[in-house]
Amino acid sequence: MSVSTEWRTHVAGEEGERHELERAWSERGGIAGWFSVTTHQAIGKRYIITAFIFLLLGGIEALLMRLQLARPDNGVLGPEKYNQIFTMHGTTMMFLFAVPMMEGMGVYLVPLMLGTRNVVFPRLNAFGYWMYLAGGLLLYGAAFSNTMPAAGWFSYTPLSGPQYSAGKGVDVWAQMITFTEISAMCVAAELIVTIFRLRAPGMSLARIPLFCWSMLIQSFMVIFAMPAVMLASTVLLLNDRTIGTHFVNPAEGGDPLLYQHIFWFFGHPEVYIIFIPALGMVSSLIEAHARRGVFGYPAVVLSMVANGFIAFGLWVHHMFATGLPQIAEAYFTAASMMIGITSAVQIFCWIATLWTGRLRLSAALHFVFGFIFIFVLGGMTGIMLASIPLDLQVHDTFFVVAHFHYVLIGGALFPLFGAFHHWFPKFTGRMIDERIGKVTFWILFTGFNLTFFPMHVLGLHGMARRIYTYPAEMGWGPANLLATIGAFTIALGGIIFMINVVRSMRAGAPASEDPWEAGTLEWAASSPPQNYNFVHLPVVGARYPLWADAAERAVVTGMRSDRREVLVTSGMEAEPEHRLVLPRSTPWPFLAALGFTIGLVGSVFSFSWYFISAALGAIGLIGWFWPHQPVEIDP
Amino acid sequence: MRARTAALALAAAGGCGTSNQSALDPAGAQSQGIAALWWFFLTLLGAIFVIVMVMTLLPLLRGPRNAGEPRLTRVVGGVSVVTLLLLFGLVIVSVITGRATAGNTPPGRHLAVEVTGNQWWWAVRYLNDDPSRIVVTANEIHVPVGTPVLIRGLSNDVIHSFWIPNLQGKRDLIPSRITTEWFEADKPGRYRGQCAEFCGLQHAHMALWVVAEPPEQFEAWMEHQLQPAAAPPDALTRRGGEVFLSHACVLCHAISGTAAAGQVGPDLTHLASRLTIAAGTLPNNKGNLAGWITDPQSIKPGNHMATVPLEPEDLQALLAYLETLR
Amino acid sequence: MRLRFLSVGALVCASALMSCQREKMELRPAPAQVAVFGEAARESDLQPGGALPPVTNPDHGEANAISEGQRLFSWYNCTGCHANGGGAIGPPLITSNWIYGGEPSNLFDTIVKGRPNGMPAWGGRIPEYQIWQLVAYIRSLNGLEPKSATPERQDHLETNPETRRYQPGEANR
Amino acid sequence: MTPASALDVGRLRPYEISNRAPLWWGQVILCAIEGSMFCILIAIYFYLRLRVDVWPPRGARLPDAAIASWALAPLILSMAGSYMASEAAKKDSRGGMIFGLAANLLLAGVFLVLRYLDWRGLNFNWASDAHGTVVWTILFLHTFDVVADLLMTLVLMIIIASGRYGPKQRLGVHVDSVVWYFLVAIWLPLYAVIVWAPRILGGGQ
Repeated sequence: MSVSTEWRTHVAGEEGERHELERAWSERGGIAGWFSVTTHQAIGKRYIITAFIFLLLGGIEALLMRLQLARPDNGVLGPEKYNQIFTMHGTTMMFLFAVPMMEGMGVYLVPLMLGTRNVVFPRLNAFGYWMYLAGGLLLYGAAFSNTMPAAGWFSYTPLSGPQYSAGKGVDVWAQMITFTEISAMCVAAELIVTIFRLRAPGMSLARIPLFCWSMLIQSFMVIFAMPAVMLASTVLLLNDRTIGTHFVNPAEGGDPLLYQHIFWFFGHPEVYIIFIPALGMVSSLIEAHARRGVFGYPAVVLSMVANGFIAFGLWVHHMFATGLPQIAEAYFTAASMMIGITSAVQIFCWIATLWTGRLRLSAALHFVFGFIFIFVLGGMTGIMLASIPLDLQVHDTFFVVAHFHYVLIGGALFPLFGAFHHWFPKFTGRMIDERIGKVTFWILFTGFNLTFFPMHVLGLHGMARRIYTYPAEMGWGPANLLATIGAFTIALGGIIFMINVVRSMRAGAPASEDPWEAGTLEWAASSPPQNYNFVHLPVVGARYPLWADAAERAVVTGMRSDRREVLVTSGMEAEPEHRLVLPRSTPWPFLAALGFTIGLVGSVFSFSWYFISAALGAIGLIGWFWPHQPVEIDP
Repeated sequence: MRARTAALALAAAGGCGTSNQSALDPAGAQSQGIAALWWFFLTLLGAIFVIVMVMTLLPLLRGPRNAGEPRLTRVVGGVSVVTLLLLFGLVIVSVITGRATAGNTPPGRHLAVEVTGNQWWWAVRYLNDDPSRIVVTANEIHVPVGTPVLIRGLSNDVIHSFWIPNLQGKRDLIPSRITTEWFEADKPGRYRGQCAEFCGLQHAHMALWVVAEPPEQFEAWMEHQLQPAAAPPDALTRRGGEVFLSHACVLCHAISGTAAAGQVGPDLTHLASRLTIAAGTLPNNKGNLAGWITDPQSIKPGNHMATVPLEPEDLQALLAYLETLR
Repeated sequence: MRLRFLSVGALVCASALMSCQREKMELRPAPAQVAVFGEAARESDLQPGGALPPVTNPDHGEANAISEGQRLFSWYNCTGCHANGGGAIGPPLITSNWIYGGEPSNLFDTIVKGRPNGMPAWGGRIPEYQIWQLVAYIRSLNGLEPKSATPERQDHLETNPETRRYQPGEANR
Repeated sequence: MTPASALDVGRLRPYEISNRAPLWWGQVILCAIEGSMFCILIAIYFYLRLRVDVWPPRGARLPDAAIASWALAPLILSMAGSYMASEAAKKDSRGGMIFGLAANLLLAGVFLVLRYLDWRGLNFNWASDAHGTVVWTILFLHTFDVVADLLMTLVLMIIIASGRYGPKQRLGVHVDSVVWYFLVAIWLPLYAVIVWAPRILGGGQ
């Protein structure tokens, strides 16, 4: 009997409360019920599954590109298809996979880790998911009807402007950003408030799990970065294209570089928005599989916070080749290298943890080691890119392609795969096959390095990025062939992973509540968790409550279990303040999202649809906020 | 394709040096400085990477260490401070190299060349205070060895990026702006460059060659480029000239000394003296030229050269004429 | 069950969308369209009885063709006489009052054969597919092409008189 | 069996109408999102300003300083209505809430009329030039937000007036006031930028 079970069994009358909770938190069945779900586990799973499907789509696009580049003067894809596909690949991976996947993990895990029952704004949570799904369907719906953007994932003007990108592809791209950013901002707002206000009593700031810290920092970054990309894509680019504004038209006083500044003011933090949650996952994984708390918790938290701040001061290093004043260049070089410090401190803390911990060489820990290898290497090339003279040589070449795949795949995808193996028992109630998991790791690790390491060399030898073909005499053929073989190796790893997931979901060993004997609260809930997570909300007296003495544990009593109630605690010390009744499941978030979607899809064609969007959305919001009977809230 | 490879290899071998379009094979002071910086960064960061990896993997080989937290704190803190100092050093080295290799104008006497990016070719003008001594060419820049060359970058449509890795880092060519950079070739040779900023369909086929020559040879080239096109010597080439002027060619291309003054496509006055056609896409020979004129869209799909049907005799005459444009 | 329902639905949607080819992009013109007309050839070919048979523009509603036409409009120096559609030496092309008709076939004919008082005949010079692109672009200036295929502005000075109710350079109040 | 240590929260209130309510926090975060958007817009304004010598282009008529300045009066006063409504919400005074919200709506309406007059006087639009583009964008986005919030306020007032309201709706009134303070506060720098910046930093006039 694991210790965590005791947490839930020492209150009298528990069976009755459990029945009440089950009734209060149950979701309606049927199609209508499916559109009304607002529990964080369901929404989180939807995010994760949807984002995974987009990962597969983006992966297929990557394979197509690698096929085309496998040998010189290849004819698998023509220039227009190749340009469309690399645009779709970048866009899908950044906006439809990486960010939503991290949001999904946050939505699923944060309430569990904090010891509460749901996120604080469950309807907003559902609304955010539907907007994200609508954005993804818009992009791929347009793509399947032959309207694909082809201006790259950052759509530089004037190439993406009205004169050089005919058709609606770029408009669809720009409006898809709006959808996914609305979704990201919804999640950010609800996670910030959840982390500040719904923590279990006693979970002071210094006891917040590192993954929750990372989601908190990421959410703040979303709040300050995402408005920039909405301005860049929806206002600068889309309005220039659909109503003829002049933001980027130099003949009327605009400037194409303005778009770059605004885009990268978002675009650089975006990278950290993707990998800061991954850093949090790495911390969680190391804690559980090294069986000790992360060494230097305050240093790790402060490094992540510093990362978040510095990330907003680096955007110009994407624009060194545009020719800026030298003093600005020196500043941005220094700032870009400083991000190396904050990342290094975290790496050092993890290494110290690994040194002093009792390692369990699980599949998840394999991915952590893979992460450190790849991410540190990507960090080294990042330092090279911060140096302006080196950047001017390797900018926009395959060296950069290699670099950002090292930091993004290494920094986000490897931790994510580790996280899947680690939290799989919590998500599904069954253990994932560890042996196959390790095989998956080795195949992915080998395939990854095979694909992307040669690209460093290619870039230094002059292979510019985004070229659909290259002449044989450039001598780039062998390295490209190697990269293509590597890409298919990665695909093989992905297939094995999916087989493992399906097999383990069907026939894996049933998981206990805390199979890894980890210390954070998500492992105190059953596997998979009930909709209400905990029968009695825990009271926390330590950073790793499940590792603390049983004597220190306590639970919250006096909550109503016949309605969806959570406990609001103070922001700093997490002292109980008041109770909060969360709304029941409702289809209104879906309907509101549908209203906005109709209007926003129309706005790709005509500005006036914004007003229709607002009107339809307003109807949805009024329905959402209309008072339910009874309006009074009993104590 | 094989013929093309062989031809380019020949072209390269015929020159004084070969180019593999590499930042690690510097042929000028600027690229040399950058390459040195690269090797310095690579050595230092590579060593750090190896140390970090060894430290990471060590716990797998031996059991858990029971280091006290204070000691661990001292070690981690110390290593972090060392990292900070190292990065600070790298910033300084990098800024010093940046000052030495970049800068907007070269010191002293220099050759000024205006490069204008177009979808998907490079217009080149050698600037001169005397308008009659301005040389106009395309997709090929000849420079004298040992003289600084100032590149004045413009763009006619979207953002392009001028990049000759063997000589210097890249500089974007931005519509409505003038960007500059300069380099100095130390070794005679032919250096390939390529557009480095995604610029649309044929971004892949937007290359150019820099031919660095001894000064005398460069002067001779310059004088030759200043001449208008030679008059067609025989009946066939005369007919070719008429074909050129009576078809769509003349709408876009200029040949100085004739009525052709189109400004939309590359200047063809000395077409036959260039190494390549279609912005570095094909070696310049009669067969390739014939293929390019007949069906440009299958060679470089999406480019803006019109597909103009020509009678076979007209085509032969036109090719013969273009071959005279030395 | 639900999974099957969803995946079947997704497949149906995807295939429905795939059959809808919104935007055409043919980088290589069809061989039939690269012909160059002499004036006479055009006369005998399409105008047996003097009246023009209805000809539809193969590039009607094609965003990429309109964009290409826009490029050609300035490259072939149509702007020299017609400015950016407002007209100067030549008549304005943003008009409802076409001298020689505004149907695609009329415009095609005008470009191929030229017109008195200065409009040159382009038929012998430029291939048919480019003429159709020009026709599509000229018609887009008048809103005769679908809005979704017409760019709202170009990267040059604003030409739409509706957008600015003052003359640039006029003294401020 | 009672737990060794249980934290009984049964006596805590099941709702909260103050700045400690999570909804209030959420609303502040949405305001932060809007605020960073407007800050970047101001940055865009000055970026475009610095690209040219004369701003706005000669001939373009600036928003009328007198109307725009007078319009500030009802706008700032309307915050008092908001404040009254939010205080009344805390005390559960139905009349106070209705009065406050109505005052808010009325004064904001006056402000919108003045803005309409000012806006109508512009002799350029979003497609005239870069100045027109950025001024129209600022005006449009702010007006859009104002109108959206006023509609929300109107709906709230109808709900309160109907009497079918509870603590959630009272919290709504309280939180609505935050949005309104924000929209008023953010207008002050935007007003300074589009009305006064060109007059002070215009150049070449």
